[in-house]
Amino acid sequence: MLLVPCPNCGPRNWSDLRYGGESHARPDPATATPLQWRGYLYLRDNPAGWLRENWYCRSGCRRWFTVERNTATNEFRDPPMPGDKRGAKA
Amino acid sequence: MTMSRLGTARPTEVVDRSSKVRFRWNGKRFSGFEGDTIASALAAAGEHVFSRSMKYHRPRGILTADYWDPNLMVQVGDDPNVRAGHRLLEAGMDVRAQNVWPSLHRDIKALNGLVGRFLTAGFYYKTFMRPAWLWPTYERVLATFAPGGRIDPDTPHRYHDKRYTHPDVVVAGAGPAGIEAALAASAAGARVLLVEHEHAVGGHLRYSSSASARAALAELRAALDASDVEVLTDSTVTGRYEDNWLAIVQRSHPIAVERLIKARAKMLVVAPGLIERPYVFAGNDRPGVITSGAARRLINLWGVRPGERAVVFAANSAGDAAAADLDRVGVEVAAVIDGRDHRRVSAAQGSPKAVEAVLAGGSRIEADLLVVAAGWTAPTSLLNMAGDRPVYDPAAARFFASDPPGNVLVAGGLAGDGSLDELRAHAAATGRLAAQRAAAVAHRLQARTARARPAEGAEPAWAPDERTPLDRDPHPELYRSDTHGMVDFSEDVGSKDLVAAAREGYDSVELAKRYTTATMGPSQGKLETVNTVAAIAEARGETIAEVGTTVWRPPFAPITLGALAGRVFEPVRVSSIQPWHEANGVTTILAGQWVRPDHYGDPAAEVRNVRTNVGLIDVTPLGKLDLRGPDIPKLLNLLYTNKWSKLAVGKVRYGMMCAEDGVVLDDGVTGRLGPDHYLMTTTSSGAGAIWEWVENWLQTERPDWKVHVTPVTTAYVSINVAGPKARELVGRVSEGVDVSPEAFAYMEVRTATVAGVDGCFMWRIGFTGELSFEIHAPAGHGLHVWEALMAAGKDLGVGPFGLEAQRIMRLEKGHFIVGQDTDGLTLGPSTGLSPLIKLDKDDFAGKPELAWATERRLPVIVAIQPDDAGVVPAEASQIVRGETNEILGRITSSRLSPTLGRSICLGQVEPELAAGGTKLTVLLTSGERISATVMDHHAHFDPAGERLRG
Amino acid sequence: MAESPAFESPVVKRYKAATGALTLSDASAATKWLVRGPEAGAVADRLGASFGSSCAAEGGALVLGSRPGEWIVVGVPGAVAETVAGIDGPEQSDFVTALDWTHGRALFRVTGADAPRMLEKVCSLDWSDAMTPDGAVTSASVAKVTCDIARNDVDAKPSYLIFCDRSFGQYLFDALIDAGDEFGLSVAPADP
Amino acid sequence: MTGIVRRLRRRPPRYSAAALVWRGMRGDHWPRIWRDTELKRSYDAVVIGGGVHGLATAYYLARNHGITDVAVLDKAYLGSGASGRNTAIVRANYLTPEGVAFYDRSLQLYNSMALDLNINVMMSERGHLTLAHSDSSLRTMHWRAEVNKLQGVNSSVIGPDEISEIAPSLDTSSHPRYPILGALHHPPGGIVRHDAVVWGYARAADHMGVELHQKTEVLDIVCEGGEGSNGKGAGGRVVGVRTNRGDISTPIVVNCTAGWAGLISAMAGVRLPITTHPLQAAVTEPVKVFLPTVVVSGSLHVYISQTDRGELVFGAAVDPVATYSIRGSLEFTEELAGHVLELMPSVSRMRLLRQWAGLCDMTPDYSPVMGFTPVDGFLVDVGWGTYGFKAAPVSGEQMAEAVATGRTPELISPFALSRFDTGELVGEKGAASVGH
Repeated sequence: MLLVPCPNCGPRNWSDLRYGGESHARPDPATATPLQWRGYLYLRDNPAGWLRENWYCRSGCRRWFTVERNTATNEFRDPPMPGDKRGAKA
Repeated sequence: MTMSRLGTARPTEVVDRSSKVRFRWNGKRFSGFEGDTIASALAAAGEHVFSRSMKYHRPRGILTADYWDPNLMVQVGDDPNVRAGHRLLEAGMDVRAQNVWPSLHRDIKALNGLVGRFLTAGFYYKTFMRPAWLWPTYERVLATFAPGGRIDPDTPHRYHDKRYTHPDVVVAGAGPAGIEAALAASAAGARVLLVEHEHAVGGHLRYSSSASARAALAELRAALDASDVEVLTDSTVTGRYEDNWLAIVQRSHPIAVERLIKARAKMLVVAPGLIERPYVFAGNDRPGVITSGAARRLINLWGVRPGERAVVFAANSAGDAAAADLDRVGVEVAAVIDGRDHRRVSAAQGSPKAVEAVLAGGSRIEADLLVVAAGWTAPTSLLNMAGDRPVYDPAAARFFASDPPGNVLVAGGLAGDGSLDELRAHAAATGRLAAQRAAAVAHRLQARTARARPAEGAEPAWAPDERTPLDRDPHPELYRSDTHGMVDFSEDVGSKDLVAAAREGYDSVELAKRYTTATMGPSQGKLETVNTVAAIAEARGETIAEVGTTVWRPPFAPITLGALAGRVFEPVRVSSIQPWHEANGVTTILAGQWVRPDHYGDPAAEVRNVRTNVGLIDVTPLGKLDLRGPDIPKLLNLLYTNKWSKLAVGKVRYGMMCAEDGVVLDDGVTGRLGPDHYLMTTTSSGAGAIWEWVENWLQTERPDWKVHVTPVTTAYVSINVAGPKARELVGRVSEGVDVSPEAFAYMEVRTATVAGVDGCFMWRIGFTGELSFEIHAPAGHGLHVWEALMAAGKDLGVGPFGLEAQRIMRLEKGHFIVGQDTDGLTLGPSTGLSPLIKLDKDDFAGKPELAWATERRLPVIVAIQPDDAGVVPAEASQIVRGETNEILGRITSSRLSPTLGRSICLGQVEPELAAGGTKLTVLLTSGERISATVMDHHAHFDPAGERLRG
Repeated sequence: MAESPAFESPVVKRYKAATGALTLSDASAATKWLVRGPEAGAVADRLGASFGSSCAAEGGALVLGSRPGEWIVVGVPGAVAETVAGIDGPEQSDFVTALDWTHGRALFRVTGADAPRMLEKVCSLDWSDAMTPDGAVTSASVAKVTCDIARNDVDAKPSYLIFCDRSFGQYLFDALIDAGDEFGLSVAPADP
Repeated sequence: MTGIVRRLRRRPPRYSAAALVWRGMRGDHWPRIWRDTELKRSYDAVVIGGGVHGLATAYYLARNHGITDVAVLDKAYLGSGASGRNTAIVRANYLTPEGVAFYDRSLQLYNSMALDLNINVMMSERGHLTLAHSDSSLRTMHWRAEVNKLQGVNSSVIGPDEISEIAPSLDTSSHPRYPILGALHHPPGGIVRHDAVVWGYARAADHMGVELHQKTEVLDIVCEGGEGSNGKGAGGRVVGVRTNRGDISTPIVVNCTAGWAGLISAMAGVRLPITTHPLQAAVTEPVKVFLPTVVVSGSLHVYISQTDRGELVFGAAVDPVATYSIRGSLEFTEELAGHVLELMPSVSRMRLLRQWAGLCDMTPDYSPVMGFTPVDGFLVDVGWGTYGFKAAPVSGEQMAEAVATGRTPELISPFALSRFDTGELVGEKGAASVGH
């Protein structure tokens, strides 16, 4: 069970939070072209590496926050808990 | 071989010879002693065949005499695949052999062995293709070969509660190293959980004949008893997941059948010892060929003489110890073949109860027991799960950890070799290191967690690993002799199969595993994984290190589904009025987590009563958000498609929410209770999601806005009073509000005292299309308010109505339901509410898509009436083009209207069919096609809304 | 105006009286207010409990720092009223709101030496003294229901106040009884 | 047209019972199932990803279009990704007409596969039950049944009594938290031996001259003329592929890499509407066969089948957190077990033997992304989410046609990447939250 570093509650089991996905800016709806808007809706970088992403501490403080996580290893740049180097595969 | 109970007890024995335990084996009466495993009791009683192999139905006897013994899977009552080498005997047990037909000793499928050379690995991929129509028959025959026990359809899901724990250090394995590590960590101040797979701590010391080993064990046990270490026996650390999240299966618990313990360990010490590996040679799976560990366990733990005359193949000191034990209890040791001198066993053969050992070179030795000590498998499973890739050391002939994460440490035989003292010293250092590191983790956790006791001082440094590494004893690399034999005993896969698979091109470990199914069976590689790799390496002409290993996947030890499931927590919500519903003949329906009244016997009568008198419905699950603050209009303008800036105090407005892709998300009414105080309602099913949606906008996009949102869904009971006599009824029970149409108009909200309960508010809206007052009363008085309304309206004909009646009435009125009449692609304009989509607002959720949607050809929600008033097309009936199969839409809601006496529907249709009067063809589920007409209005009943506004 | 009727608890089933050392009681009738405002400022100073901790207010109400910038005030009506009186008044320069949440939340108390072990069966948090000392406040999933939890020891025995949505009250009460069964849990009379 | 010459030259050793007996008696070994060849410097087409999709694409390029100068590259071994990790369920009972037509074609190809490829893929047409636990899911089942019937696909909604007859181990009483109110019954659905499909396509493609290169990792895709950096991106064209075994020139690259699809597409400068999520599965120890059909519950996020070896195979919905890490989780098995016991309480004493995970390339509308991209010569067959295995044959067939003709075949036109520019998404999401 992955521990997600909530800035308020401390590390929490990921199942206590809602995953909000890749953090990306909302284009200005007044000026956005269809391609820009649909890029915001649908296209994702989906990197195998560091990703800025949003989480909602659903069972705890009920705050949205943004963290960086390495999607290849699930390590948080928070800094990580001591000693928790991870392998990507099992 | 003939096994029997020794005449005199061994000093290490765990059986209580004074306590007899009776049980049944294949229907016959047997007995053993308290402390016996099923297998030891049967062995002591002279049984030598315990199961039949999967494919060839070869007879199988004891191999390792422990949990991992693949030949000792039995059925105990309704419990299939019980490990007879581990499960303790209990009085009255009904034990049966599995995978035998018709019986253990006369198994007809053993004939498969005769055609074995045609049944090479993967043979089924190459045949049974023609004729194609016969394949289902072949398949049924193949399925009869499925091994394993039987499921009893009446087995209930018994008590299996789980628990969490947060120890500083978990030590997996309570052999001497594990105990020593646990003691050292505990002495250093850590909270330690020591988990032992066997029924008692001590590891190999338990079945060692040496006096010094017994003394060491006594000393360790005494120290453990005196310590604060929590010890779990008959339990296995079976999984290591992210952040040292450990799955521990506790097989013997005073109450639970089997308990899953989920431990968040700050440090994990892996000390499972080593698993003895079988040696591959012809006949290595015959009854009477056993590992040295099995021989020593049988003799020293259960006082069982494993045979009369033994040949011992010893490549290490465990083999020597087995030879000495055999000799000690009077088994004639005919020969010790020393594997360290390049001598090899080549085959085992002979009559069923004899084992004739054939040595490389051809000499033969008559015996009834062949004890094999050919080497070890390092159970690196937990290390694999921690992301480590163990590496093979050819000099020691086993795998070792390469670079596990810092919160996982290794001790005992998995870490290296040495004298007992050396191993204990290394383990103690490991325990101290674990405690030091756990303290650093604990400090960090306390510092980061608001509720925790403040961490004292600076965070301790991450202790470096300064342990002196253990030596590695040289060991001959013994995998296969000069003959072919069994590799995977569970799956009946031999070395020949693996070599053939590699030659055929399945030459990576993973491909060969998949093709032959080696390591895929119940033993999951415990005994066979290294021999599998070795066979492939040999076929490829490479070393084991070059071929690499296979990945051990969780769980390490199998765990029952019952334990994994535990008690299934499925929260349900009920309104305060539920006791009344239950006392009044309700039929409930589960809607999401809510238990709701569906009807009270006759929904059509409930509809008629609402249309003629007055009815009450409990709509408590309606989502309710209390909004406070000066910026609420801005928030509402952002969330809803329509405008909110000018909503006056005391007014209520309907709104629709769309997601950023323009898809309809939710709808409901919001009322203004005070200058900076609003109540928003959402659909019942959307309540939780919309709250998160609102918080997301406020926290991430508009953090500067002053709005506080509080979910108050269950703070109020919500009662809709609907019907022509609703005003009369509400007027009778309320104080502080003028309910006359002049003073309290449609789409207005008032606060009131209802039935003596202060702090209620009510608004005039309704889903049913009737004159309605929706009363929201503090939940702690909800039942009282409901009962007061019921009592006060007796003469008015008041009655309850449920969801079904409401669904009928809303359909009569043509109100769509988000998620039923809309779907995951329904954009705002499809609902027919385009006038409520105000594209001249600056910004709102989904605005760009809704603007562009005006250019798109979208399906439209319309009211539909079948031309035959008596036919109600099932919901999801398709609307098609004439007699073709072209789909033009579908019926999304349908009911027989008690009010109109005819069938009524809502549906989604292509835009060219949306005009009133358009004729449609509806395909009924029966296959019949009927005609239907699109209506001018969504409302089938009272389209002008006169009743509602009355 | 008529006399307000009695408070109806979400726990409607009846249970045998308490006998053991581990007890569960229903305190849903307690008055509960929710106060929100800046995490630091006049309101925070007045209420005195920072996020994650609790304190007793002068009038006897208990103040829980339930979330950053969010407090639950719980107790008998008069005490709570004293604590929250005027707290969101117009004289406040900060944006502060307060609402009566009495009817929205069920409230239970679990007390006894085995209470942490019982909670270990239904909640994944660490209930050790270091991580959840007396006075600690947190929110977490209990038997799959999101709850606010405050440790509030009684007579030096671990004791926990557990708040949940009122509609989950009966479900959670029963789930706690099940979890406590192996420790001999019994149901004590409703908490005043 | 060297491919055709090669096809005539190589004759596959037939698989049959007679051949088994013959070789068994003579003690002959079977020849290698596919060749081990050197990587050439140039190919007419390169397929990235040696799973069922990539191999099927290569096979149909050779078989249907005579294009045999094709290399299939895989960074590990063939079938090492989702192809060997899925739960091998096949069915055609989708929700949208375009989905139904597409998967129905796939099912047809599965049914004839054993004879087409001369390998027994053990297609087990055992029927498929999708359980409904609520009125709304029952409504969706009716919807799917109606659309299926209009497309000529055998599906119908059945009640608890019929469900009990088909699968007596299911608890159809009214007391579970999630009572079984009905089910969508789809008799043509079933399970297939997934590895055999991989090996069958690989063997047949190899026999026609296609080269299969394992342990060959693509490091970059070389483009020119595009608007992005290094000539990548819209308006450009593919000229080659860099691998850990050297560079290859090729005008055609087909991306069949499932969970890694976004990374490979990024090498050509193409951004996709895809996030990568693990999908977990697990298997129990074997017991005697008792479950004759595939059972799925969308509300409980679980699907169950029993193999001919007696193991129960379980799958679930994808993990909600995007990641490329495929370490299984404990919470998956806990939830799974809870849901399985809700449906079949009697299996509580069965033991979980092994769990694993694969990577899924999830799209916003639970439908694939197939065909051409803004980069000329770079085609995608991605976004398969949790249902790639059941679509493999038809995807290979259609992608091969797209490569060979340069046009998008009608069957896959609803799945074009361009739909995310116009917002015309496919409506499969409603039915596919658990797409098995």
